Amino acid sequence: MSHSPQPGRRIPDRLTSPAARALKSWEALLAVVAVTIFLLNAWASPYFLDPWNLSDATFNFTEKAMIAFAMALLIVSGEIDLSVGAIVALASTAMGVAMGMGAPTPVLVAVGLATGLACGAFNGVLVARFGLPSIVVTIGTMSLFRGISYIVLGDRAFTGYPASFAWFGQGYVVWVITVELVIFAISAIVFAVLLHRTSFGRTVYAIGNNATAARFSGIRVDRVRFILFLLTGLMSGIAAVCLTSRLGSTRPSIAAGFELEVVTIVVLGGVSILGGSGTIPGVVLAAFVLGLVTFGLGLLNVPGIVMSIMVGLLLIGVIAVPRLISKLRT
Amino acid sequence: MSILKSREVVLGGVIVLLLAAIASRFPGFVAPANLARVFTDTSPLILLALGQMAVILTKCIDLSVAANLALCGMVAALMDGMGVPMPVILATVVVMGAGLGAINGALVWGLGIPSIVVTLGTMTIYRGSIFLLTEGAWINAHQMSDAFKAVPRQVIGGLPVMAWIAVAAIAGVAVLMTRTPLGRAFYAVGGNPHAAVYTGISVGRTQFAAFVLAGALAGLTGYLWVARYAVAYVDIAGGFELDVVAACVIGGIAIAGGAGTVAGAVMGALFLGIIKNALPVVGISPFWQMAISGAAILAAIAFNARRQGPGRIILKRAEVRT
Amino acid sequence: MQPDPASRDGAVLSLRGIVKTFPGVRALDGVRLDLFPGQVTALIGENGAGKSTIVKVLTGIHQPDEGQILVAGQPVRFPTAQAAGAAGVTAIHQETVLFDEMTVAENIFIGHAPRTRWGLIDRRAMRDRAAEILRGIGSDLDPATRLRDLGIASKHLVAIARALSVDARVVIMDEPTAALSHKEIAELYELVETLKAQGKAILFISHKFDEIFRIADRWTVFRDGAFVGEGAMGDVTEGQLVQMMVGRSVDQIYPKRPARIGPPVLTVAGYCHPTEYEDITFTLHQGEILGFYGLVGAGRSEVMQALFGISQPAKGACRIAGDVRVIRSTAQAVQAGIVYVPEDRGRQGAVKGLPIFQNVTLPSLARTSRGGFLRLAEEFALAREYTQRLDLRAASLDQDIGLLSGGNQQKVVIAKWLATQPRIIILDEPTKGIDIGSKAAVHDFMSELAAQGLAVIMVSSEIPEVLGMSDRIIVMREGRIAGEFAGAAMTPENLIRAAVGIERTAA
Amino acid sequence: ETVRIALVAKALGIGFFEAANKGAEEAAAELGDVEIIYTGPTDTTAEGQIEVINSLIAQRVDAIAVSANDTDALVPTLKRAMDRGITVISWDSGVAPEGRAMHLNPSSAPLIGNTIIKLAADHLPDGGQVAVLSATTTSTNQNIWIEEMTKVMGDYPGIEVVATVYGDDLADKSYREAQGLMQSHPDLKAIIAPTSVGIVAAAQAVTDAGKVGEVNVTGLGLPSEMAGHVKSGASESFAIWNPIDLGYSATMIAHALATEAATAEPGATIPIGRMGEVTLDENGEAAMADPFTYDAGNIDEFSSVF
Ligand SMILES: Nc1ncnc2c1ncn2[C@@H]1O[C@H](COP(=O)(O)OP(=O)(O)OP(=O)(O)O)[C@@H](O)[C@H]1O
Ligand SMILES: Nc1ncnc2c1ncn2[C@@H]1O[C@H](COP(=O)(O)OP(=O)(O)OP(=O)(O)O)[C@@H](O)[C@H]1O
Ligand SMILES: [Mg+2]
Ligand SMILES: [Mg+2]
Repeated sequence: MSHSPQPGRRIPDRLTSPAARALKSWEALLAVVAVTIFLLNAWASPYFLDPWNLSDATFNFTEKAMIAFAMALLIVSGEIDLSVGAIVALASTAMGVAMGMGAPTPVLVAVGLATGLACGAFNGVLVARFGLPSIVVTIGTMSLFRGISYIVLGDRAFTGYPASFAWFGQGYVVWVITVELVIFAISAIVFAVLLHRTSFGRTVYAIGNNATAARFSGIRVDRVRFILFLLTGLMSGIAAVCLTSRLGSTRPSIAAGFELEVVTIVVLGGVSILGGSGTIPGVVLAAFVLGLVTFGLGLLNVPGIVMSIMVGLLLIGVIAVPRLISKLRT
Repeated sequence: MSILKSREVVLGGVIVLLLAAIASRFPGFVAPANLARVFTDTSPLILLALGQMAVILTKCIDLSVAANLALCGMVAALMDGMGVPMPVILATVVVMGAGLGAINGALVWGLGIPSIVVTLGTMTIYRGSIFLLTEGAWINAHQMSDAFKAVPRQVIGGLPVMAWIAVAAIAGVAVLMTRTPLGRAFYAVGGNPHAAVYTGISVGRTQFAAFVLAGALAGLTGYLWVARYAVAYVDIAGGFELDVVAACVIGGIAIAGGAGTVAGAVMGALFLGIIKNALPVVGISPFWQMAISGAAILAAIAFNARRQGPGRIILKRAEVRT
Repeated sequence: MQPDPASRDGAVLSLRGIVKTFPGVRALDGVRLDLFPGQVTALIGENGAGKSTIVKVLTGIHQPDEGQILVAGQPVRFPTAQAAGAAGVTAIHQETVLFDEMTVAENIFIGHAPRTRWGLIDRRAMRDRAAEILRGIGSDLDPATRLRDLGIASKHLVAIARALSVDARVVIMDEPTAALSHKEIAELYELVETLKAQGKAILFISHKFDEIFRIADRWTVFRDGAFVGEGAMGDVTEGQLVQMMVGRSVDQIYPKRPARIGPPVLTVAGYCHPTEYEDITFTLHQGEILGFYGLVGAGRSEVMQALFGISQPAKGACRIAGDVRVIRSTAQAVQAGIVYVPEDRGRQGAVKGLPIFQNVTLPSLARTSRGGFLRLAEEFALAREYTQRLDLRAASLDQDIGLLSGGNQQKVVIAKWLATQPRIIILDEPTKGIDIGSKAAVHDFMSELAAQGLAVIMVSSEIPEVLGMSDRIIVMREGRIAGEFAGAAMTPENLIRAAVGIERTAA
Repeated sequence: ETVRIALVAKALGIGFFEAANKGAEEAAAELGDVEIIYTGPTDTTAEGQIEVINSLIAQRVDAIAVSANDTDALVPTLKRAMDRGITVISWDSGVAPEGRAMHLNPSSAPLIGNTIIKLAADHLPDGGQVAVLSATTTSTNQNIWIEEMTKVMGDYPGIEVVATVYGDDLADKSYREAQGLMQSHPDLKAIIAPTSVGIVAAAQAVTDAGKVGEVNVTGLGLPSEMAGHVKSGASESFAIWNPIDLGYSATMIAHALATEAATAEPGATIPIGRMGEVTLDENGEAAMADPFTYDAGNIDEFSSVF
């Protein structure tokens, strides 16, 4: 356009380089925390630095972390899904029913994933289509989904999954690398690429920061939200396959309290609970930090509830300390 | 006004219908004595819902109320074991509950950490503290003094003291919400935090006050709970925080803050209380209970969303019609 | 610049050497300001000059980093909004800051409600006094109405009533007429006169020179957060003020260039909506700027948002370049080549929290990405191209858009839409709250777009702007088209008569 | 070398398991050179127990004796423990056979099933309605006992079980369920709660409903927790085995198996110190002793012990 009266001054792209920014980031802080805890553990327990033990320790977080990746996207977009634990229970129950009808392993897996997707779609329709607030919708579906499991199962349990089904939760790919760890790693990469390298991911950030303006920018906000709920349902379905395979049985109380642990991982990973910011590498690191803390304390036979105090303190501390410091500085 | 009023009226209607349906299968359920029992049984939920309502009004959420309740209840039981007199115990639980609420409030106010994160953390910390206090041991009925167990059960005018405390709290919170500057500040801060600053209301301090109120009510309820069920251990009222939030949601307290009434919160709690109490009575398998309350929550929010009136109207013709 | 005198004689309120910095911005750089009883002081400056910031300092919302506030010569501090209120400073802020869920009366009195003997809020006294204040400003709003049931203009009246509900010595009005209709603006001017007569000191912030010259007694100009000058209104011309504001002279404000009007690109036929508008029918041509005039609340935004797929009409059809389509979502609108620069920049335009370049590329992601994967270099290139054309002022393209001043945010929003290379661009109050320099840039750009063959719809509530920029003007009133004017029929009288209705004579 | 035996409770803090721990320590002292690691999750979930067991495997303890929260869910983890050379037994609440070397029942299930119904029937000479207040729907042993009880109902004509409800081993839920039972069955004569949490809550509910003397609460409970209710008359009598003995026996067996002093196979006999010996049946299960009944006559003697 030739006419512009002044060419306008040139605005630089960036003032701080991405590398400098990364160094000061939350992820860097988490990485330091993770390494510190790793060293502390190695120092405190002679059993810690054993590959098999470390491998066993990953079971403490792999399933929750798989869900946490999808949840991270959901929370970045300004929504939340508190029904994930219940979705796991319902998906597991559905697999149990399918097994009762003699379904082979591939069908079982398909049923688990399909149930997860269906639950995600149900949440997604209520939130995206009918515009209901996700926190209350999923508090409702959390009771509904698990309630259905209770109706189906009552005081019974499904057991006797086929031997080949055990592979997902108990199998090893090579040496100490478990199948679950591989699924965890693949989903970490997929979700990191999805959030940070695709235009879909960009729209997730835009929606999280200002959903109205995103809609006014030609983004199909409701569709993105729906997809995010679907993804969360799908990941819950995958987690259900892993957990059911690992436990070898289904009870309606399976995965109780998962939702809060998943949210804890996501928040510790630096995702703003208010939406709009956060990264997948942060979530991966947070999963490791939590896994290391619980495993390290477990080796010292610290009761679980004392660990959860530590996790609570860690959650508040890691978020509060930087704020406190910057507050004291001013 | 009319829209909001009718929301409570409709919820009241639903509760009456529910009672009628139960009565058709089991008339004894609506006998005054039994209704009084249901109300008493729902009192802890009502007390916590009143506090949670204040918190939700200010755009926050308190997931730590049940843990706060359990910790204060345990402390009350321990104090009773040491022979501390009842008035001191009562004062302590209220102050301690308020103090625990104040910790939440201070983190939200002072450091601006979102309430869901703060209370997710303090929820595990408070509950874990009970374990640290007792190493997980239970305190059972036989270890509690009779005076300690008697207070909530004492019947005055047909209702136990526990129920009267709930009635008093409903009245107190209702006056607080509608007739005091603090009560209006709860609504203002949740309705438009930005505007609240411009009107000289401190958002953080108001949220702090809401957490303190919720904490104090939780502390008091902690004592009542422990004394009524005559047992104290780490896990009491586990997961109760979600029932409390559900009661608020069913009662039409807007989760985004700024809207909702005391009547709504109380009826939301009663709705859940009636369902919980009625299921075993009418002979529906207890396994259905969870699914039913989930469906009720979904129905309630769908209903509340539908009740939102039309926004602005430009056409004169349309204005006349509505 | 003369050294700051301690406090001017007779000033009720003086500011001296006020500095306020935000991360990355020095919003106020040692400014001064004096307000005198019974006088209206106009505060003038470009977008981002720091006008609203000084209001926030005066009302206890921001604390200055340096400098003094003097009330009647005595230094004071306003740690909270309440403290400022107690010292007799009250303000109508730029954004309406009220509570939708509360009643009109509660909104007026929140924070200082009358109490009963028991210390409880006296609701009856509150209602009565609210009604009284509202009557005083010529409004018959019912104090018991819930605020969310009111239109934007009525809300603004409530904000004004709120400012008057405290016994203030200093009344600040930050662009009070931006959201008001013609009639209400006239009433506001009367109110300002009354307040003046009561001996109150008034600080009046506006970008509209006609009203500044009409009601102000004194002027103060800021530029880039610094004090430039002050004086009596009678001693200055519009040109001088503009010169001081922008640091250069701006000669032509409406640079409308003749453009070749081509074939119709958009035909809207019989759009109806149950509550918002009815029977909207018009045609838009290539290369044309079609003005939409009306009083605020006439429903123009609703119609435009229906065209953009935000909402759907109950009846009616539109034809874009020959194809009949129903636009069901904004994504479809963008695909069809229709874009919309919204009126409410903060809520609908800028995605605060995302950097400038990401705001610009948001609707063009399909173009800057490959196979769904982002390409940052392309994004920066696109963003740079369009922001430079609009003469954006920013530290870097990676800066959060939320840190920009209103006018610069608007430029980013416009850049975002231009980057999609649309066929039809709808600009809803594109220069609302924009300073005169940026305004010229926006107008210039509009004309250039039309010259290039774009079809432009411009919604505006400013008569000089619609008259100066449009080839044709449609006037809306209460959800209907009240008239269409072209050529010689485009006169202020005709527009106003159509906008307010035939039964009224022009205001 | 010290033999490290992990005693895994259903959850920490439950009086019953704390008492079992006392017994385990007693056995350790008797054996010498044994270290007891008493641990467990903080709530009664299978997932919590799995995490605990994982960390025990990592510490390479010599034996794990677990009272399971879930018969089946622990199996894969316990199998892995056995693969790594750890002796695994279950006690009190069992795991499926493939997940352990043997299971020590506190008593035999048929005996317990018979005892709990007999406790109710003894005080109902004319018969009447009784109801069961159980723990969680997934509790292995409660389910088996109730099943066994159902089998022998024919021996108690006139006694009718009108409902089975679940208090989830939560005091408040059990309390509410007990209230509900009395509401929906006004002629209820007894509540059988084969769980130490449920029996206390039910006794409290009966007391609060003013139905002491009308509704008798019985089942399995701890003397220390039930003393007050026996005295008030809310509970005529109840039964339990001695948890101290149970912990003691479990430790003795775990030690014997870990040191290969004995092998777990059907028909094998394993000595358990002062408790004598147990014999494994074809399912690899053994019963320790008969349940013991407590009433007003002997409650004071035991309420200070456990
Ligand atoms: N809260 C804030 N954080 C960071 N920067 C801010 C904040 N508020 C204002 N600024 C910056 O301070 C400068 C002055 O802004 P201010 O709102 O006072 O301008 P203004 O003169 O009122 O402009 P307008 O005419 O557009 O309303 C701008 O550069 C703006 O970006
Ligand atoms: N009562 C209200 N509640 C919520 N938003 C409102 C309300 N009134 C107006 N708005 C919004 O404020 C903005 C300005 O509204 P306005 O009164 O100008 O109506 P409008 O439809 O934009 O009419 P016009 O564009 O003809 O002035 C619009 O975006 C509108 O959606
Ligand atoms: Mg401004
Ligand atoms: Mg408009």
